[in-house]
Amino acid sequence: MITDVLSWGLAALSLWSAWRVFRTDSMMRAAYLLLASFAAVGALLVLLSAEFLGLVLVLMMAGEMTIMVVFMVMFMMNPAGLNPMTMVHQHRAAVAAGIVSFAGLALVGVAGDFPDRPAADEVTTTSALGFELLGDSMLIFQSAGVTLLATMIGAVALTSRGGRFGDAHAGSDAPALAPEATASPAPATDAVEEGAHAAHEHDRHGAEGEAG
Amino acid sequence: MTVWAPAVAAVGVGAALVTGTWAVATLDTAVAGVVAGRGLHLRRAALAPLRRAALLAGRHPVTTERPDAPAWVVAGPLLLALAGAALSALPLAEGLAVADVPDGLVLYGAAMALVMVAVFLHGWAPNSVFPLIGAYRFVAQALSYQIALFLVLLGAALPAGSLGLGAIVEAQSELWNVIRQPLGLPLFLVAGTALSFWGPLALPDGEDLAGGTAAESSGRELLVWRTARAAVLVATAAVAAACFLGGWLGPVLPGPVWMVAKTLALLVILVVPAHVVPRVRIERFVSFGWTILLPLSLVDVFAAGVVALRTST
Amino acid sequence: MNLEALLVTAAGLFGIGVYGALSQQSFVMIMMGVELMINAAILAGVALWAESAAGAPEGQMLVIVAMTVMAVEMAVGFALVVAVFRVRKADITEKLRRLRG
Amino acid sequence: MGLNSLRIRLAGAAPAPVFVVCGLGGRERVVDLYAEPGLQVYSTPRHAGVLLVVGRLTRGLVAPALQAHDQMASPRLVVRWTAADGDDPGDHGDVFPNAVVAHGSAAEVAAAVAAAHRELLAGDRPPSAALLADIEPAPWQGVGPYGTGGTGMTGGVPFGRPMAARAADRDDLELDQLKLRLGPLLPSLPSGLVLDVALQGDVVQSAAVGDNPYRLYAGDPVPAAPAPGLFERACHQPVRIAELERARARHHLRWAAGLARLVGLEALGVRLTTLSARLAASEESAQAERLLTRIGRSRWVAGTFAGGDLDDAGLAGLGPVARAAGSEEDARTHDPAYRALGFEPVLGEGGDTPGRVRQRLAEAVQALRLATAAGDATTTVSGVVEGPRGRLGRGAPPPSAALVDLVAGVVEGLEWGDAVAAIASLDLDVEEAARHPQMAMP
Repeated sequence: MITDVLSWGLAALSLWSAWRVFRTDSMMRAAYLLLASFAAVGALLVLLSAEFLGLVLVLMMAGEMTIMVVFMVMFMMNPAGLNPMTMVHQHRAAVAAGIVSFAGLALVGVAGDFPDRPAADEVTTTSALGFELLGDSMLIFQSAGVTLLATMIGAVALTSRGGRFGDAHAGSDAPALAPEATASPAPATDAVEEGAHAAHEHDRHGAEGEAG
Repeated sequence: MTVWAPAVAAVGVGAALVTGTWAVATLDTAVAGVVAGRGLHLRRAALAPLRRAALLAGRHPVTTERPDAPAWVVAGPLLLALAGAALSALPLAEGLAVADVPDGLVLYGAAMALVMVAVFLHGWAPNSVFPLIGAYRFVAQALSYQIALFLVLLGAALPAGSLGLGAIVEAQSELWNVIRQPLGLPLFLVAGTALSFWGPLALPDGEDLAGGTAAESSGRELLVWRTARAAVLVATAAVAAACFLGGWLGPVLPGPVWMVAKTLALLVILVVPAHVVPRVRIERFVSFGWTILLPLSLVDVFAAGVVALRTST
Repeated sequence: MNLEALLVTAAGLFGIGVYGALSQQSFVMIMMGVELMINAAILAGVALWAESAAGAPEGQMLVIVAMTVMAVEMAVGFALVVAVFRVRKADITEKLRRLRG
Repeated sequence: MGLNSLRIRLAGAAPAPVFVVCGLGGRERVVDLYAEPGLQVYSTPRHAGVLLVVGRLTRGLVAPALQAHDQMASPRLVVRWTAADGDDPGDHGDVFPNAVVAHGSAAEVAAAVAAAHRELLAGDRPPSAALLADIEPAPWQGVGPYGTGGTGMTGGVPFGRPMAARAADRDDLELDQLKLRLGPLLPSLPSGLVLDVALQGDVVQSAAVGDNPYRLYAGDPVPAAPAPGLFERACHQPVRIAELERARARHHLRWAAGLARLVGLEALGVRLTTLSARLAASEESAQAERLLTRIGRSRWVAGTFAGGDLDDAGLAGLGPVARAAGSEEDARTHDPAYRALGFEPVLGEGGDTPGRVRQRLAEAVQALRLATAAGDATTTVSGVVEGPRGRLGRGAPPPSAALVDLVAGVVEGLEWGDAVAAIASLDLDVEEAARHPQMAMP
């Protein structure tokens, strides 16, 4: 009973916050609303007795969404949304596509004939997953790991300055302040660090700071 | 009983949070007094946190120009709730936990990953420069310690063959993890100090930023934020006590006493550096995190794996 | 909550994700739409696993793969955003008329 | 009611939370405040409940002080620590009409502040009301299709302030630059320093020193010249070397206390300040010597500070700053009395922030040793004296004037924490710079 109410609430929360993601002007709110949507889904997973997956989803998305905020602030001209703005294109087509895909999938969900075989309550899902990961699905697990490694290398190669066999090799000299002042180009920085050291725009400077 | 269980649990966690943060503040004041050359006045130190709290509780918060009000309201309570969630998975004695879930360690991990969100919200919300810089610093800091923190905890879970904190404690009945994995506890304490942004690693709330993410906080809001920071430190110490010092295990005295004593001892270790070790530069910490902390925690987890394999076969 | 309701929720998340990915101009917002779609996939996967596949561990495996996809998408996406920004100073799709570097 | 009165009693026993406004002639007194057990000095007015104005509130400080006042959480209170001998006509302290006026030693003022604060909490004293009008500082001016006031989405000044502009950065990404004015009340900068910085993330891209808030405007009454300090007196009359060197050590100790606070070691700062007051006693002197040696020798200095390089060109007369960078000049080498003591200047700890920190710590230790060794020897008068900040002499510009000019160059390219430490390592006194007739400030 309590579980039911909770699940309906979580489902509603995940949908509502997902919708608000594209309806807010503030980039920070957009990213953290998405995180709220993920957290609600994560809680739903926990209720569906996939505790490990649910918690890992939250664990992953917390970091990911924060990095997303940092990127938003880095690249957007108006990250706090203090200026009203609309940054959409092909709006009607997008709405139509969204509705169509929802309708199609929902139809499958409602009309589809899925066998009714609920998981037994005493199943220890986490250890079962562990044996699966390092047993039958070892190859998939390893491939995922290799894919992630390749992604890391690729991301570093893409984000480092220059590229295509030039520039980015320049070692670990401290980068100069102005790019033209560098005798040797700056070292590679990966996406994560760049996000962390990101310069920010904040279109309304903190006049309220204690700086006086 | 089942109806009342959540209420009892909430009261338990709340009591742990309140006494824990009070203990942290008392220790902090006492150590500060000794370092300042004013001597050790335990009674005064024990009263000081209550006095400061009473002072802050009576102030009406002032706001800034166009803050992100919802974020500001959420940040402090969120951090406190996360510390509470972490504490709820901790067993005080055998079977005596609010929620000794089988994935307790993952629950702790998820809660501690969300700390980054709470701190970022707190720095972003006031629409002011220094808090925002503090928020950015914490993102850089969090990315540097986080992987190491989780790896070290995984190492502690290996001998138990379980992610439940109760099982992890029980697996230490013969040998505490602090001896079995000598790297584990020191690495966890460093990462935990960074996670609680305390003392030398209080970079997001640093003095050079005039208080960092808390620079624009006042009154009750500030009180909640300071309490929440101390609560995270308590959660760190308690998890370290459970994962590395054998939790409730110990001779003669009852289990909960051992758990509390070990947590307090670790709190002393965490609090003293705040008054003896100067602030670390963020750049230095980030490179330390990626080049020393992370490789060492990998070594730790591999060594723990080898030991676990040898003992199980 | 029964299986149908969970699947409809997932469909709703997917629909919103499609809308976001198609309508937004900013690169990062587009990525948010894609993330939402993967979120929907994860929810549907776990729902089917729990209600219809009797908790077979392969179902969880599928979700782990979906999470990997999400991580890869994020990393590559951000790397591309940085690379494009470095060359073109562009942060929205409208500024990229050509795809050639 | 019972609970509330308990809360008030508890709160009244807490140290009074203070934010300090350092006015003209207040610098040394402010340092003492940090060591008062009855006060807790905070680095932001938002944490404080008492605004403590020390010395003369000059015209340039009025606006920032009012702003800081209104940023304090209510109930709040203003205390002015003025000179004992009556009115200073140049003091704009009367902008705070209900201020409590206190004078005397730091301990006396701390007691007055604590008493007034207790009265405030008990409701016996009316809280200070907001002094500035609560209006939108930069009202909305948006027009046009996007409401931004200009063409496109980035143009215009929607809030009366320009949107952040992109500028080249070291990652070659051209992200936005944040231009700010910091100071004069920011406690992590020397009191009174106004810094206009362009920040990218927390890297200082460029900096310029702003208007000196201590400078006098036409018509401002000239403050009574402060009693000449020991170093000024030493320019034209012999003084005891022991006394002079103890004063030097005392100065460096108090500087180190500020630095300790900056790196989060507030308690150590209190210890150093307390020691500085008791250097005449041999026991405390030895204690200070041990403490300073330990700090200087430890790896902390190298780990806590970085950057802030200065080459030794253009540092003439800047004492420790110049000697850290490798210059050998020290007015004491020309004094036969010092030569008789075997004096040799401490040299070349390094021209960057950690080097300057080590240099000052080493010079403080050296000063303490000289003071012990000197006995009754007195200095030889030559018109020039080596002060703690650099060379002092009749008619010569004070070292701080030149030090202020170094600030912009030294912080460029540093991360904010390093920039603050680099400025602190220069040990400049903005007020001293303002006293210089040519006003070396831009």
